[in-house]
Amino acid sequence: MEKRKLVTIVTEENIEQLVINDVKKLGAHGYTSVSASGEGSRGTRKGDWDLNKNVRIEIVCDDSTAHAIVEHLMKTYYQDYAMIVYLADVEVLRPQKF
Amino acid sequence: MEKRKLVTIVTEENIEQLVINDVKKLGAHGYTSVSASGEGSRGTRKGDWDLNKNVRIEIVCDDSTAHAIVEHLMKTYYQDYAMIVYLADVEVLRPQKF
Amino acid sequence: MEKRKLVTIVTEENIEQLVINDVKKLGAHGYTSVSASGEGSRGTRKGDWDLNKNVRIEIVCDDSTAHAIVEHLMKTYYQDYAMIVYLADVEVLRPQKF
Amino acid sequence: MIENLLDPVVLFFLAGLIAGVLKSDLRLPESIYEILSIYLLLAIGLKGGAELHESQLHNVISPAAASIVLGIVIPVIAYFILRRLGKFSRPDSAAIAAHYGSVSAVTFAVVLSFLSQIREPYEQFVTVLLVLLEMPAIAVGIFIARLKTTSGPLRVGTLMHEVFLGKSLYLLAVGLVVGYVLGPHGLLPVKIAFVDLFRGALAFFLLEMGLVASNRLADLKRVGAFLVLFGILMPLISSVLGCVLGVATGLSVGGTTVLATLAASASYIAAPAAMRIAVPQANPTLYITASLGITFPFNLIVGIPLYHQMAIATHSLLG
Amino acid sequence: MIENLLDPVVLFFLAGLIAGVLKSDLRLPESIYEILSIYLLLAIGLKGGAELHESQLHNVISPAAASIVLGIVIPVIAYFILRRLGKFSRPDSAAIAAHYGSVSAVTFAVVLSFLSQIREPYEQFVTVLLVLLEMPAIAVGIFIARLKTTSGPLRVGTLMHEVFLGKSLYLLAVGLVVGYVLGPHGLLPVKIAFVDLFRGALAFFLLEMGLVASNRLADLKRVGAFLVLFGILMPLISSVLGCVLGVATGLSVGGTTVLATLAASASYIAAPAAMRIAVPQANPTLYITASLGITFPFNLIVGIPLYHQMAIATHSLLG
Amino acid sequence: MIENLLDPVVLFFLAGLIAGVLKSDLRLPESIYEILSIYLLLAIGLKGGAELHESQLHNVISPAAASIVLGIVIPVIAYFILRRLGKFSRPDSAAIAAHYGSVSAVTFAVVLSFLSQIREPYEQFVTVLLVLLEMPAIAVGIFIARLKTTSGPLRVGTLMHEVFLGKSLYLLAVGLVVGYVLGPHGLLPVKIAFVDLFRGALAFFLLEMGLVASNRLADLKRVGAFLVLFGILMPLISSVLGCVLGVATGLSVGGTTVLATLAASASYIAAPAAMRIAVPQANPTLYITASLGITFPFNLIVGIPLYHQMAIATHSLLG
Ligand SMILES: Nc1ncnc2c1ncn2[C@@H]1O[C@H](COP(=O)(O)O)[C@@H](O)[C@H]1O
Ligand SMILES: Nc1ncnc2c1ncn2[C@@H]1O[C@H](COP(=O)(O)O)[C@@H](O)[C@H]1O
Ligand SMILES: Nc1ncnc2c1ncn2[C@@H]1O[C@H](COP(=O)(O)O)[C@@H](O)[C@H]1O
Ligand code: NA
Ligand code: NA
Ligand code: NA
Repeated sequence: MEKRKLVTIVTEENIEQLVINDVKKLGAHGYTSVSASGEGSRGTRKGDWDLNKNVRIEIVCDDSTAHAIVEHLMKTYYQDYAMIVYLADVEVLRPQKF
Repeated sequence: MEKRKLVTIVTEENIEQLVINDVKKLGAHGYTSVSASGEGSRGTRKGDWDLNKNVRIEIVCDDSTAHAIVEHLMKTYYQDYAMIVYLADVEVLRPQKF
Repeated sequence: MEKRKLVTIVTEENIEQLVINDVKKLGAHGYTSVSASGEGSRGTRKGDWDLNKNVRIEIVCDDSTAHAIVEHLMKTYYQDYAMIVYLADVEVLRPQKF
Repeated sequence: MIENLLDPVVLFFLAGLIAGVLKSDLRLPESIYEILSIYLLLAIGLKGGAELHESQLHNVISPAAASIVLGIVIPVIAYFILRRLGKFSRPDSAAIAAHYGSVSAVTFAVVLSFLSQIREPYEQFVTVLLVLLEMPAIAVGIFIARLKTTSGPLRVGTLMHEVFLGKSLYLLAVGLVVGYVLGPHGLLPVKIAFVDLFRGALAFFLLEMGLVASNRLADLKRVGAFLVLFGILMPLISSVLGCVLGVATGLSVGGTTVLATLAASASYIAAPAAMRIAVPQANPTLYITASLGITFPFNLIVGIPLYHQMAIATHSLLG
Repeated sequence: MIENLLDPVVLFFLAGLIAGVLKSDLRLPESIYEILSIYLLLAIGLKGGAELHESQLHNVISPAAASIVLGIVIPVIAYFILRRLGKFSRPDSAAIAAHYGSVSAVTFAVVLSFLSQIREPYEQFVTVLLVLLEMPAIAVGIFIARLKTTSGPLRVGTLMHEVFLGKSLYLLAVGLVVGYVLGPHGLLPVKIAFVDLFRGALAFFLLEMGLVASNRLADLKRVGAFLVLFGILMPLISSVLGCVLGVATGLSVGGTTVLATLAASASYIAAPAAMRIAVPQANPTLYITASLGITFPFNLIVGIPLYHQMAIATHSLLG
Repeated sequence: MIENLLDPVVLFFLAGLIAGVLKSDLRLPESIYEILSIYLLLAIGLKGGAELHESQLHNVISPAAASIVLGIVIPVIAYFILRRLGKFSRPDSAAIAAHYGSVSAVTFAVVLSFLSQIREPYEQFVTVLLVLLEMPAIAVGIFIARLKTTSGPLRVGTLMHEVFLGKSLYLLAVGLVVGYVLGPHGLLPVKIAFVDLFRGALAFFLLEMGLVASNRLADLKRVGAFLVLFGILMPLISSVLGCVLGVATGLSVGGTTVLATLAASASYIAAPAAMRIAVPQANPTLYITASLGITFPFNLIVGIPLYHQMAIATHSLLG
């Protein structure tokens, strides 16, 4: 099995589409997204109304794409939006997919 | 803490039960599943109608079970169904559980 | 990028608030939670009624906090509640956040 | 019993039960279960409050007292049966007992639907009895469970919330107050939504409950024959007490049927939520299977018409 | 066609379709889609069952037979068109064919709404035809698909569940039985919820269906011109068969319109679920885009009033 | 104000607010919030459209013009108060201002419910004013915010979607058009679902809104005393303008009350969604707490009856 990076993004659901478009532009071949709630430096986001929802987006990609995504998100969204991003190592079969 | 493998499967919700049955047969002691949406080689799956939903299934198990699961899923479902599988290393307490 | 620990907890939704309070007391700066279903030693939890729901809670934190959380949860909830906990290594930017 | 089975509400429950047993892929989204149970609790409260608005409250006092007695006596009886005969652990016995002392609002709604179906009148304040019966048994159960066991500090705060501010009691109370304040006239603007629509929503909810109950059946073996038997006999015992106290406190045949049904019904919202927090050592599979898998279907299908007959009999005996 | 477009139900569908095309951020939560489709299937069944309660069943026999014939003939015709002219693979052809032989309950609901709108009476047993038409085509499709291909053991168990216990057939059947057992009078308690509210809920659901259908349009290029054409011509062919058999089996103009619409409609619940399991090699994008993206809107907007005209014509010719 | 508090709709809001403050475990699933808000917007539009169908449109012109003026003037006033007196940053001031210039459809629904409760007639075209008021303030807010700041390219596309195709405006428009095209008669088939059921659904929604609002209260300290004060005084200022322009443009007491309430209400669907995208530097906690946590409850409980009194007074002065 080959090594890839797993990029996990937790952010505001209202910018989900913007983030996904950016991620695809940066070379990701896919993503998986799940609706979430949570708490962080920007307070509690319990999803009880429209702007208060989180989404958890996961991207399996190669190392360089992963770092490109992290850097882009940092400079584009971190300052103004609730967001965290972290990376992990994963193994995949069919590496060409990612 | 002891090392285990985390198998993550993202696939079509309509085959969730089939996949789970197979996974249990292969020796997993449990699983956690979350409904998801996403995009990949088989197009966008936004969950806006029955066959268009994804599910994200997570299994903590030992190394051999993990590889058995990956191989089985590859040959049984990859060709016909929207599916990705990836492995990661995790640490657990109470290893006997997994 | 700096290394952090990712603590993943899957447990009964009815104790979500208790667990989150404990986790925050132990020094976590945030969490992300997603509703889930699953199966384990305490049977199938399909979320078809109030007490039968699972929640998947994720915490990015430093090593010591991570282990403090795991130990605390083990001794406080493992015996009486459906729960699993596992750790993984992740990389983050803005480490001060976590 | 035939009248009962010809209530759409009961037929929908059977349809759900069968779908579950036949493993149909029929699933109702979680949220519908929550929404409908919230709606039903509110609607039950509103209807009750509006009726209360028009009834002489002094008549409610002795039946109310009787309800509280039931709420304390039933769990005690249940506890000793489970502990002595059933050989269940103290926490398990106490937790299960709490469920049988408390009540099921949906069973309450079905008995009212049954009575209106067969045109049997009942006192307008019965919803007050429902509210009064929910609480005490839960307190009793927790008390017994914690008598000797020491399972860390009781999270009293959390617990009080679970009980008093638990959604079931809170919504019933809100409905009751709003209904009482506004009265039937003031409620007109929301009548269609909360009154006329009620039985349809109840039927839909029971389709879901049938599915849920059927999933519990899988655990029947796990919980053992004794508990299965208990799930059928305990309601019968409770309903006898309910009948006697109902007649003794001057309730009509209809009102007595309601009190007997309340006594016989087992909680599946408030009690489980409270027990899981207050008596964590108790195995939830036991109380849920008994309450939701056995007693709930039994009351809906067999119990309610039976309790009605019992109420008639008790009246001709003692009345 | 104007009467049709003046049906709120159709206008809501257009509103959803436009919202999707204009990429409005309008989204309905998944659960509402599931809840409404469950509600609609139940309500359709209940209404049909209650009407059945009052109709002479011997009249249903020949139209019923005709329906089953349609359910077998249509998928066979569709298969050969797709395989021979469309050059689609065997599994793809068979899977798509199954969808066009089966039916769409919502399209059925819209044609009834249309007929009542224009005060055209129809036989009270039409819902039976809906139920009879759902199944056979799916079996035919699977049979054809598996004739030569060998895609591992057919999970017959799973499959039978998908079909017979699939939610759409199960809910229609439950409604039909409950409605038949209780009759119009017995259903009174749930009439507001399941009858009076029906068209509003249908309108709301069609808003959502408009959104769903619009999302399918994105795949039109992918599926190719032939399939787009097929999605419009196949319903016309089927509706002709429906009209002829309707008149031949003594259905009124209204009843004939219903049978023609059923024949023309393509399944988007039962068939996809069954095909995905039974014919995994078939590309779901093809059958979903055709059924949901092309045929469904076509029938709602253009088809139904057209089939009504055809029914009138056929009657004056053969009737 | 008592009549107002005796509206079930308002009582349900209080019940939700209290549940939240007491930290009851009452939660409504997300989806119900979305479904109900979609339903309410559609229903408001439909009702308005059907009424429009029957009203002389020339009367609407001057009140319509007045609404647009309000939609531009109010945010400008609000902006200067926040920026000069409140010392808020330009983006924060502009974003908050946009919310107060725009409107809350639910507050609009409650004022109509209040007026019908007290039998105060109002012009049939008021829903047009609601639609006209939603937009302009949002444009003004964005314009001000971006005057000097340079926060990267304004995603105009995204933004225009957010605003014009944002669900609130889109659904109101759809309802309005469908209602206008079909008229009261054409809407009969969906009347029960969208008209008769409306106030019940509104009550249920306000239970949820009470919970949501109560969660915002936690942030009151964070936003500071000035904003809290602003959340109460700004609606009063706006309502005065609304009253004056209402009377000046020949609206009845009822119509004037509606315009005043619209002016006083703050958006919590369209504006937040648009601001979050167009003015990301603005802190959402500020505008949400003000709009949802302060102004919304204030208008529901105190504002509406007050604005009615003001409308009467203004009429006797200027009328
Ligand atoms: N330490 C953490 N662990 C897990 N999730 C977090 C953590 N911090 C923040 N989050 C998630 O990221 C979202 C945005 O974070 P923030 O920008 O810090 O408010 C929060 O609402 C949480 O869902
Ligand atoms: N690179 C990726 N990263 C994360 N999730 C993915 C990725 N590719 C595919 N997926 C998920 O797996 C599902 C099936 O993938 P596919 O079979 O490629 O269509 C998609 O709908 C996504 O939810
Ligand atoms: N081996 C496993 N892999 C993934 N999730 C698990 C596993 N075992 C248990 N779980 C999850 O943890 C919950 C509680 O586990 P348990 O206490 O073993 O019943 C289950 O309902 C599952 O959601
Ligand atoms: Na009881
Ligand atoms: Na067909
Ligand atoms: Na305003």
